[in-house]
Amino acid sequence: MNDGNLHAGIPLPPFDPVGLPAPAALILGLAYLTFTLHLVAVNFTLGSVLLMVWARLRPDPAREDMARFLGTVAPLGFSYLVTFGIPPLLFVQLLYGQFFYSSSVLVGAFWISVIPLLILAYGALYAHRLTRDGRPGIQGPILWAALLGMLAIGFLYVNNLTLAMTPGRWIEMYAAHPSGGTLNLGEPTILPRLLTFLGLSPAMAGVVLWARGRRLQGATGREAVATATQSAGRKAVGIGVGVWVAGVAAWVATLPDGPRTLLLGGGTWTVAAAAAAVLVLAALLPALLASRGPTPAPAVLSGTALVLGLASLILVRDRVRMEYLRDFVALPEIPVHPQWGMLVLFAVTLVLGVAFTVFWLVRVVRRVPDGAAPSSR
Amino acid sequence: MTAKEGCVDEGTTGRRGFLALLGGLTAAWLAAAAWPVFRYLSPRPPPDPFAGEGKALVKGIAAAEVARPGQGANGSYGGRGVVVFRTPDGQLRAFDSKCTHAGCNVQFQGDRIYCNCHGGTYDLEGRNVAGPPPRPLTPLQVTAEGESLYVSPVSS
Amino acid sequence: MNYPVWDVPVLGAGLVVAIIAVFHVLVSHFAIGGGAFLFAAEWWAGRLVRSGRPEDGLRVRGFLHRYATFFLVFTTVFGAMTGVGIWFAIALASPEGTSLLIHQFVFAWATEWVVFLVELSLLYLYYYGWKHNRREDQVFLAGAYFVVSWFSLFIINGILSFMLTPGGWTIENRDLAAAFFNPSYWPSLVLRTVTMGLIGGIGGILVAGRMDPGDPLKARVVRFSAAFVVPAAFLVPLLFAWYWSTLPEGTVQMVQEGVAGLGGGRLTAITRHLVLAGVAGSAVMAGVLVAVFRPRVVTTGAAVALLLMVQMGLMGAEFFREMARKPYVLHGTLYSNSLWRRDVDAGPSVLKAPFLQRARWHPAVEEMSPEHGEWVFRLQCASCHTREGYRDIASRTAPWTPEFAFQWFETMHEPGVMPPFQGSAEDRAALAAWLLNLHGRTLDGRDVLRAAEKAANPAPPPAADPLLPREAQP
Amino acid sequence: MSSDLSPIPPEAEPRLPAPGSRAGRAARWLLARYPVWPIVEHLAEKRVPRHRHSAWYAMGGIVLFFFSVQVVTGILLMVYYDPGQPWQSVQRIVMEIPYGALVRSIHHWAANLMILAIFLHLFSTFFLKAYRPPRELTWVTGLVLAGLAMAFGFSGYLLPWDELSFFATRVGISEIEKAPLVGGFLADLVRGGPDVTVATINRFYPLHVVVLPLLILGLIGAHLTFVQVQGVSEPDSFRALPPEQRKYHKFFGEFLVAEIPVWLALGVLLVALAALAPRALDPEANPAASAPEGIKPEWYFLSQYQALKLFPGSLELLGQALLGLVPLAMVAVPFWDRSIPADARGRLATRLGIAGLAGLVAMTLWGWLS
Repeated sequence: MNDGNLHAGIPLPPFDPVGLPAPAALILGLAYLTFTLHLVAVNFTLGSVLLMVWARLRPDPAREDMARFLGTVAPLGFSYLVTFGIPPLLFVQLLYGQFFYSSSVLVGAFWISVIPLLILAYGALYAHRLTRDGRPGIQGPILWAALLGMLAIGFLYVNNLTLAMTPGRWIEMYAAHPSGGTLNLGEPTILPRLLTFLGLSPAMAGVVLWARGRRLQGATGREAVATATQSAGRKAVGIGVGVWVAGVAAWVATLPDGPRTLLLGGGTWTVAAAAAAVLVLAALLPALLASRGPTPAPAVLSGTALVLGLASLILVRDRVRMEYLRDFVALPEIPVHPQWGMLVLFAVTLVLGVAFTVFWLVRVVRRVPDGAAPSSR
Repeated sequence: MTAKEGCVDEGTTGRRGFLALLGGLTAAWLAAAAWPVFRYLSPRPPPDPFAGEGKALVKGIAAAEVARPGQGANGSYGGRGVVVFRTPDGQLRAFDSKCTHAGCNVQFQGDRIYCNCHGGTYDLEGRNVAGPPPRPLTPLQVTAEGESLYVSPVSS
Repeated sequence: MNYPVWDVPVLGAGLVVAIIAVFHVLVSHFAIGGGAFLFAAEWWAGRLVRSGRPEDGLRVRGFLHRYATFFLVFTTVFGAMTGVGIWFAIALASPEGTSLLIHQFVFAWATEWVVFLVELSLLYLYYYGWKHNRREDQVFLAGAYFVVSWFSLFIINGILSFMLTPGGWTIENRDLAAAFFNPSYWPSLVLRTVTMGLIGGIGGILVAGRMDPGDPLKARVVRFSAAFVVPAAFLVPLLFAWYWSTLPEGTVQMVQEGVAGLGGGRLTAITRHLVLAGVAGSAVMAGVLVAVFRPRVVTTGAAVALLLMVQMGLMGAEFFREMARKPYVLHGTLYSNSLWRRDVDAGPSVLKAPFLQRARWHPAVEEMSPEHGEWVFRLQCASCHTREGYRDIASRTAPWTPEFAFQWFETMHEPGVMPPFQGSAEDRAALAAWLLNLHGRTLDGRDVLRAAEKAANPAPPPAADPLLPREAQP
Repeated sequence: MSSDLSPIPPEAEPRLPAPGSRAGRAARWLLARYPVWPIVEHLAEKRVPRHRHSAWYAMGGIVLFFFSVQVVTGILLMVYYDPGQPWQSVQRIVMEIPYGALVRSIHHWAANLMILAIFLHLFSTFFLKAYRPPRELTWVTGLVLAGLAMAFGFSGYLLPWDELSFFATRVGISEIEKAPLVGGFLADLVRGGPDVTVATINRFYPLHVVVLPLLILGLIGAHLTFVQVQGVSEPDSFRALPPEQRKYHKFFGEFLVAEIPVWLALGVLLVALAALAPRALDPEANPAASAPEGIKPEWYFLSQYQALKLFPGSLELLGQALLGLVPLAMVAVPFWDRSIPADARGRLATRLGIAGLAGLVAMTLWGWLS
């Protein structure tokens, strides 16, 4: 099954001789969890940048406060989105390396440019933060650099990973561009797919703003800012959800028959897809109904719905990927040489590390006064 | 720097010591970095004249020149000097002609081997019998093959 | 063999990896050594306060905050991103090798990821908590950051050193412990650790360079930073000797021959990079000495020069480590061009089989046409050689004749710096034709075969000994 | 007993190391024999202005650093180079002598970086207008030094006697040959015959290792003495500042010390370049063989080479004449643009300089790409 020669004309490499260090299902699970966290961070950071751009359009004290807050947390969001991006990429190379490495080389010249783009976007976010008091003049361009950089990276990812799922295109592409100076533009699902991943970003940043706005109500003398922040956050949630739902619909529509029937055929996966939509839409309810109040509860509720919705969509996406690749690989048939010891070591480190970090996070945050943006001075 | 400096300071001695330490370490590192230059300049060992078939052709002396007793001549082998002669009793002998005193090339003078630089004198066995030379000459095994002579190290 | 080769013009995929990696090595070592520096400086500031000099303590912390800001941006933006960059680049340059490393070490990497996650969070808690945290918390956070980040080295070092000295590991036994704690693991771990201290100190001098010459604190900070260089100055030579003793003898031989001779300047690259590391080391020492001797004149320019010396020294050392693996990407198992050693051991049946049938990543080409040759070059040579760029093939083949080239592919692996040629006589002929056409010829494989047959004795004329690149060619 | 020892000047006493210390005794011993205190004082006074463009003051020192590298590596190469069998001896250097390839590559790279540094030094001096009175002679000696450096490059390029160097030299000398009347004679004089042969090496070698070094050392001495006597020039923007805002580095002890790490870094850079891009030795020169493809002069001759291409056939003489005017014009600048602060002429000179620099870069790139 993992012998490339089975597929005449498709130079699919064989599976790695070392085999899998743990059952595929387990690895798939880890990939799934970390990828969900990754996407949450992506959406939050991208959303923050979008909202900062919006806040610059017609600046007023409230918007400047929002931009200042988002500008402080965006670099942190970015560094976590990268960090949480690592394990899913690691695990996908473990399971689907035959496909991923091949497609990466085919678009190599563009794929490697993800790195300079990362540095550009991340550096821009820090530059934006460190120059905001000194040189406000260059803030706009810097912000746009960050935004375009992030969008370009998202596009390149979707481009490469859709190519990984369509080995039929490989050989012609390589023969024409052995230096990887080409992209998988013939793929109709790319833009819709990008929307399913990024559409929620205004909403993700929105709920955070909204929660902050509600916290601010406590702080005296900042009621105006608090109100503006809350309504901005709630609007952003609405917009995000709208864009996302449209994106998912377009994605399902552009899928090839196999995967599409899987999602529309009325089976388990139809339910899962529907559940994703319902959860995300549910995030609107608190945003529409919640009354003013100092507790961040409704925002938290809305945010949870968003995360769960996104999570279920990723589950669906994983299944769709298997459908794409059903002729080429069946994960359960890959030889497994388990490294239980290492797995335990990993799990223990994870638990201890997270516990330690959270302990100190709480300890530090407790000292930060309400409503103050975390700052370095 | 010490006095006007508003900061705590282990005092000049501490700094001097630190400077000395750093200086020493730096010197060591720079010396190490000069190693390639040393290797570049250090000469290759000269080739062994007997390399190959274990004997070296004598240049500048034909067998005929030392055919009769009492005849002798200076020549060279593998870039070094050699003195070849035939003793009164007709034996063909050869010595590395470098005098053991100051490195002039010695000369065969019938009954003795003589060095014109400082009058070092050797007998026909190559033993240093008079004058400054501290050691005997280096003897060589000489063989005639047709018109040409060959020398090889004396097997001892 | 199973994956497409990323054919990068002029640079070559390997140099793309190197360009990212060389920079990453500096920053990642700084990310750990700087942690030690932060901790030590926090402790220093605390000691000043306790010893009744609170104002000095505050000024040290003022410097420390400048250091921390530089440290945070530099290490998270450039360090972390270039780290991901290496991963991207090696996956493009050697998919097969990357895949093997990941399948063998995935949980080591996952664990390192946890370590990195914690390290990152601690840094943010330290930096963003600057205003509100208690000082003793700051000291602890800095110390914890250093310890945790050092463990990321502890892990990645296992994988790095494994590629050069796999020790008891084989593709069959998959022995993780043997692979991780391989022969060169401990020496390179300690070697890198002391180097980190050095780089952390250089960072201190760099930040001090921005202080006003009049500021009396400047001299103190420069000397405090310079102290971080001392351990490395003492230990690096000893540790390198230890590391050296663990290297494969093929490598040792390559370095010794590289002192002169073999290639007269091209195959000696590995030795030259070793020299570079040494020269850079002594230059750094001299520079630091100057800084300590006249701390007030340490300008940003001078400090940056110091940093560049370190960068170039690291470049020499890392190039050395990479070249030490020649011709393997994973020593003894996988060649740099993704040829598996076991396929070589399998003998002619595999090695001399028609190449393009084994390597499926090519369009249909006419047998022995120049295109055939170009695809052989791309799939077999292009992972290390460019046409006319870094390690270019054009100049190396300038004096070649058809029969000689055809013959040479048989023996190119014997000096031990290149993998054996894969493929049939037709493949060799096609490649030879394509190479010679780079020099204005118009041959195809058949011409080469004919020439080879005509040459009664195909032994290479000394006039064009392939082991001597063109420097040496008469 | 009487003695001709000169007394230590009183103003010197406080500035000298303590009389007890070893340094103190040495200093007094020397001063008693060589009463140079005024000079010492003058040098100690020497200072370098601190402003946006201060970095350019380092260029001169950098050129000097590269030059000293050339002296050292040059001597090392002479140990094994043999003008009698040039190519073979260079091959021996890169093939047999330990680290020979390294030494040769460093000599090659330092030569190129030195010329580059000279260009930077020259243009920064020009745009900072440091050539204006009283520094005309510093400028002129600088120009001559630049010319000598080029001569070093040209004469040294032939010595390995490989294909490239042979044809490059042939082409280079043929330019001389085109000069009217004396051209042919001069060319033969330089070549030691009607064509480039080993006889040419026997002329270039002493030129490269004896004649030019003597000349350049003398001129460097003069150039530096001028700078030391007159001090570093200050750009108009700096002079315009009120005195309290004009900040200075001491030249010795501060500026120079701060430059040491830069030299060290450049030294390491040379080794790095030698490691990454060693100088290749091409096949031995064969006067009968066809010139190798894409042969070009060294980059620092490219602009002239390309410029001459613009004057085909009979016009070539004109081109040479025009090119010949360039150095003359450069020599003339300080005698024409004299006023401080800069007046109309000064601004014009700057514009011409920018044009010249642009032309130089453009021509070089064009020549390099074509």
